[in-house]
Amino acid sequence: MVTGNLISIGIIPLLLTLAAFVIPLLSLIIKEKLFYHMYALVFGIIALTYTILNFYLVNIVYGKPIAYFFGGWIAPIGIVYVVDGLSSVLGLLVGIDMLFIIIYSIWYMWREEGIEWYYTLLLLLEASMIGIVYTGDMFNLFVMIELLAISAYGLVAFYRNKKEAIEATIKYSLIGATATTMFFLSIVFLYGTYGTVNMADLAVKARSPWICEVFSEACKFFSAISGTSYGNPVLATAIAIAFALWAFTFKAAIFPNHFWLPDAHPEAPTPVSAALSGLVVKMGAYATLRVLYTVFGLNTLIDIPAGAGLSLRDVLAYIVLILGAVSAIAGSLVMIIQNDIKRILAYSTIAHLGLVFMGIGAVMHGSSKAVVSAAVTAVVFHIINHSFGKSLAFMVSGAYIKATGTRNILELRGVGRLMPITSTALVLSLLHLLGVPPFGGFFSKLLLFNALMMSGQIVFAIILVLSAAISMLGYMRVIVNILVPPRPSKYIGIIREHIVPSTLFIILIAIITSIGILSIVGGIAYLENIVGSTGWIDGIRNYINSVISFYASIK
Amino acid sequence: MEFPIIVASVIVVSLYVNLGIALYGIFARPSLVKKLLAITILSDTANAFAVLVGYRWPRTGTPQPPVLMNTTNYNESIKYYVEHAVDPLPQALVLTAIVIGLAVTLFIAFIIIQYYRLHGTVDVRKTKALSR
Amino acid sequence: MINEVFVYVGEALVLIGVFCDIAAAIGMLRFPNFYTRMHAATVGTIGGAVVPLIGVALIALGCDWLGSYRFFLAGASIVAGILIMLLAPVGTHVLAQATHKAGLAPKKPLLFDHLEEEQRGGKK
Amino acid sequence: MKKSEVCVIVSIIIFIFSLAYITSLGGLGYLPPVDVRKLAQIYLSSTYNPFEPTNTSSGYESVTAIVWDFRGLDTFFETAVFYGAIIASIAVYRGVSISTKKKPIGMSPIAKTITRLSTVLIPTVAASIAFHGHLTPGGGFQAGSVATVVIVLIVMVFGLRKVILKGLTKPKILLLRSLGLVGIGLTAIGLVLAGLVIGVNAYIFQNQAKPIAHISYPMWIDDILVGGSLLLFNLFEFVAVMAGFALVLMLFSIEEEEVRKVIK
Amino acid sequence: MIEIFTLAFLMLVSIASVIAAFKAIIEKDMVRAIVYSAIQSAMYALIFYVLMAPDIVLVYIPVSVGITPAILLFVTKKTERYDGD
Amino acid sequence: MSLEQQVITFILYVFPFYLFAFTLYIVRALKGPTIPDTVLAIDALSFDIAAFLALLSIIYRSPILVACTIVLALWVYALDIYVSKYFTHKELGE
Repeated sequence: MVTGNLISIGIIPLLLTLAAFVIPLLSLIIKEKLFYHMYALVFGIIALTYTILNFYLVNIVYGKPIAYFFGGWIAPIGIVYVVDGLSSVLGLLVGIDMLFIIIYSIWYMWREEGIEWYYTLLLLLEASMIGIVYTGDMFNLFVMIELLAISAYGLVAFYRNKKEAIEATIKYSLIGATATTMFFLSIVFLYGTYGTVNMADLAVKARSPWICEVFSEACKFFSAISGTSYGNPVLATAIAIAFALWAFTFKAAIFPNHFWLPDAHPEAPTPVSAALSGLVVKMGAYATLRVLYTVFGLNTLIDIPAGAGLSLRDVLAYIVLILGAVSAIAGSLVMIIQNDIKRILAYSTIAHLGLVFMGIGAVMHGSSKAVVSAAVTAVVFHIINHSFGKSLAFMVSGAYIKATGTRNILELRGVGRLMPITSTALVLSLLHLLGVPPFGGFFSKLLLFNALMMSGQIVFAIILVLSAAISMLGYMRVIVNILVPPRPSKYIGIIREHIVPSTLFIILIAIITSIGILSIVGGIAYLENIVGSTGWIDGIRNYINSVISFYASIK
Repeated sequence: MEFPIIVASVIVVSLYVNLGIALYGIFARPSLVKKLLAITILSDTANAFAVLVGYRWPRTGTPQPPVLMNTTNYNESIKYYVEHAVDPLPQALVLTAIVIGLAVTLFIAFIIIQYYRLHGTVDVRKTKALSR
Repeated sequence: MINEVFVYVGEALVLIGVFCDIAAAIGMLRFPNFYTRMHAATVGTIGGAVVPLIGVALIALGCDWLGSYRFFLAGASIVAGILIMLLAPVGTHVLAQATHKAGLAPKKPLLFDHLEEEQRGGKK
Repeated sequence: MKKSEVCVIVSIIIFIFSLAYITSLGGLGYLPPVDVRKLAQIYLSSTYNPFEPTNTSSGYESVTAIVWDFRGLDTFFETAVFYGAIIASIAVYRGVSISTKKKPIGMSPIAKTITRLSTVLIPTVAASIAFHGHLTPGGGFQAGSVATVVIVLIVMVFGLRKVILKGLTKPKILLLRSLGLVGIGLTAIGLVLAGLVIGVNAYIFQNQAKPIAHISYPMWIDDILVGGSLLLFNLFEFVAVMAGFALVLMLFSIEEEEVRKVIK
Repeated sequence: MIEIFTLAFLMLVSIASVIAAFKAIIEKDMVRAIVYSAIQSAMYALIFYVLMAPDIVLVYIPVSVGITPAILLFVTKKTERYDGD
Repeated sequence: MSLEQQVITFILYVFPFYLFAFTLYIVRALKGPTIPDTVLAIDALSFDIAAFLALLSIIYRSPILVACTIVLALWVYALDIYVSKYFTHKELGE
């Protein structure tokens, strides 16, 4: 295979989008609903296959980041997809989780009207998420975020006759459009000063005086193509990061921009809630990680001390930490007083994303490789754990809702006793989210705690524990209400468990348990081996190398 | 000829003021339709800003749109072209951004109509009062 | 030689256009109500846009320094002129009709409304 | 004026001032510069270069070249965003159909006559914009949105039902749109498929041959510059955008009574 | 000489766009606001034209002068004409 | 004086008159007591701008800029149609 032409990277989002493009044509010929379910399933499996293949290629065959150059153009001229350890892990996560969600949709949306449009949007959602994770270009990131946004809006508004759903969509889409416009402005500022929108190029330009000693080849290569920076890059970088963080914290539902999430996530169809909470909000965290580490990470312009001994980087780190801490505390506090089961899970998402952002803040403070790699690993591991746990929790709540028709936990009293597999899944997933030892959630929280302690943020480490403690009350309330009371007489004999969701629940329980077991026997070390260096010098060097190696192979 | 700094600053400041006006419309006006209008103004302003960043003022002659017009003597004409044409990349980005903005506007418009069907009003304050 | 003729005729047309334009603009600003401003708008569109566009087409035909693209310019100007000549009166008509029908603009200095009279009479 | 409004206004004013201050300190360099950025110079000089066939994009127009060749992926997904918005709107309106029992009303006869005339003129203009997309300003999206004026005018002047009675129904437009989109997708991966058949290395969104991918769309046909995939992309995009707008405007112009039969 | 007039034109247009945008946001009558936003869009189109972006003008005029007001008018017709108090 | 210089000088002298007219139109469009007034002013303004843009494209020596005039003329007509349909009919799509 020629370098830079690993088609398995470039084809996935394109293939899924094409699959979505074909559906209206098919809808004119085929009216059978079963066909569309199977169609989505087939493409979910194809996407999973490709993401597994990419994971295998990056981490086992090559052992370094790999890239795909669209149109055969070298990097800052054309668009490039770069898959490093972090991208491959998150891509795999998207592939696996979306396959589960499609299978769950087949059961949950079986009789729904307009199923072909539902699957069109779901395929676009998957395509956009894989695109976000794999892309190596800022403007392409913007386009993919918009694609993610528009398909998410469409899916949230799917129950068009529900007042709350439409109101949630309005909130979500109006502020979302504003946030993404701000991200566009941030790209304009970046292009205005650096003269490029490629991430690897930006990473080199932002480190210009430093990297030219360490890594002169990349410096020479990029300055030959896109020149040097113009004007005052420090100020432009500051404003660009501010705008970009606005958009990313909106996507990730971090504190000042969190208010759409508790409305939007519960009102969507349950499989979509699982996708939104499990994956879509993670994309904001991923983008933040990518921009704040790979592009503007260590030894960049933002490290220059601005005044009072603080550099811009410290300020950003504290902002991210404080926003994360406020979300973590507020999410878990509000969770306690809710009665709607899906709303409880939505607030729990806010709390967990707050923890993830605290981890991101910890990496920004990291000054040695051990700290940075531990923190990145903790963040990624927590993202993985929360993704599976929250998907499972939402799917379980969907099973209850489908059986009883209500979302209020006070009306669901005792229903859990009628559905043993579902209830087991509920308890285990909530314990996993809470962070109880045998499951993965415990280890990721432990890692986050360690990372915060290592980077010297003891206050925030305490906040992490506090948030977990508060959220325990909320989770316990769900379990106590659904499981402890006697069986409700009106549901006896009516409710039964279906084969598809039960199988799915068992698989997911196996996954969350095995994550926990694997992390004891060395899984964390393996994950750290893959993603740990993302924020450190050698990871960034590998990333840049993969982009410029294509040029060498042409010569 | 130098590009007068006063003109550049007037344009930049007017674009920033428009940005502020649009943000005010989004956050402070009660009507959803007005918010949608403000969003279109906001994205238009961002686009205008991008095009301004791509503008240039060549040393001799006037700037030229990024379209190659004369290819009779290739080497000379491409030299003239590179020396006079404005930056095409922001224009391409803006083209993409305009379409995306339009798509989002279309969708939000549909949702606002649906909102009116369900709630009977597009005023955010009134629906808040209703839900309490 | 032919170039000069084209350019001079074109410039004359553009001058007519400029005069119409200024007159129409002053009229738009000074006339008292919507219906009278419509007169000014007519001058502004036909005299101020169609005529100069034809003038521009002629000038462009005379400008041989523009290369072969000048025919494109002339053609596009002529097409634009024809389009404006077709569309502008219809636009004004439609607007006037709507204004009259919905009573959007006050008819203050107006003494006698023939159209309304006719429509009322026609209905009865 | 309420307290919250004052807060909003004050924060916005601070926002504007900080932005303007940063720009004045050179946050964007000198505006506007004398020379374009170096990347832009590369784009400009390699847009059309017959002497270096592996480093060119085969069109006179740099913006179209960037949009469909250098950064084709962006535009593909931008089309996908537009498609997603339309699909989401159709999903909101699922099950709504238009009865053709009532007669269309329309506007005055003068407007009808002129609109009938312009329905011939405008598509011609639009088609020329689309076909010359790689030579002069314009391209698929521009042409599509110019052609939309015809649809808007017809819907407004003659009424929606007239359009449907003429035979332009929703499934047909959906078909047209999907064909355009699939055409874009197939053009994007066309050379990859061709490369698989004849065993040559090729890239997605490749237009002209590259140093390690010796396969390309035709640049010239009979001394006419066709610009390889640019022309194909422009044509398909034209069809897709026009059909998409037609669909959206049709959905918008369905009357409330008809919609309320199905939706709440 | 010609540059001076072009720049004066640019300044006039940008100031007019600010006034139009302001009136569009402040106005209580939605139809009026839409018309003002159409003025603002036309002014932006002129800015794009003077900044040598014919591609953008070709796409921006249909979208912002043509389609967006149409959509907003559809929305206004189907909902409420006056916003606020 | 060559023909080229002569044309450019002529356009230069025409320029301020156009700017003056535009200013008056814009004042009317922003002031316009009723909606039809505003729309009418936009109409006249845009058609005149179309002619003006054609003149400008001669000065800039880039004839391709002229395609914009057609588009501007078309869409302003559409704006008239929208507004009048809005005021005369119950539904815009009737």
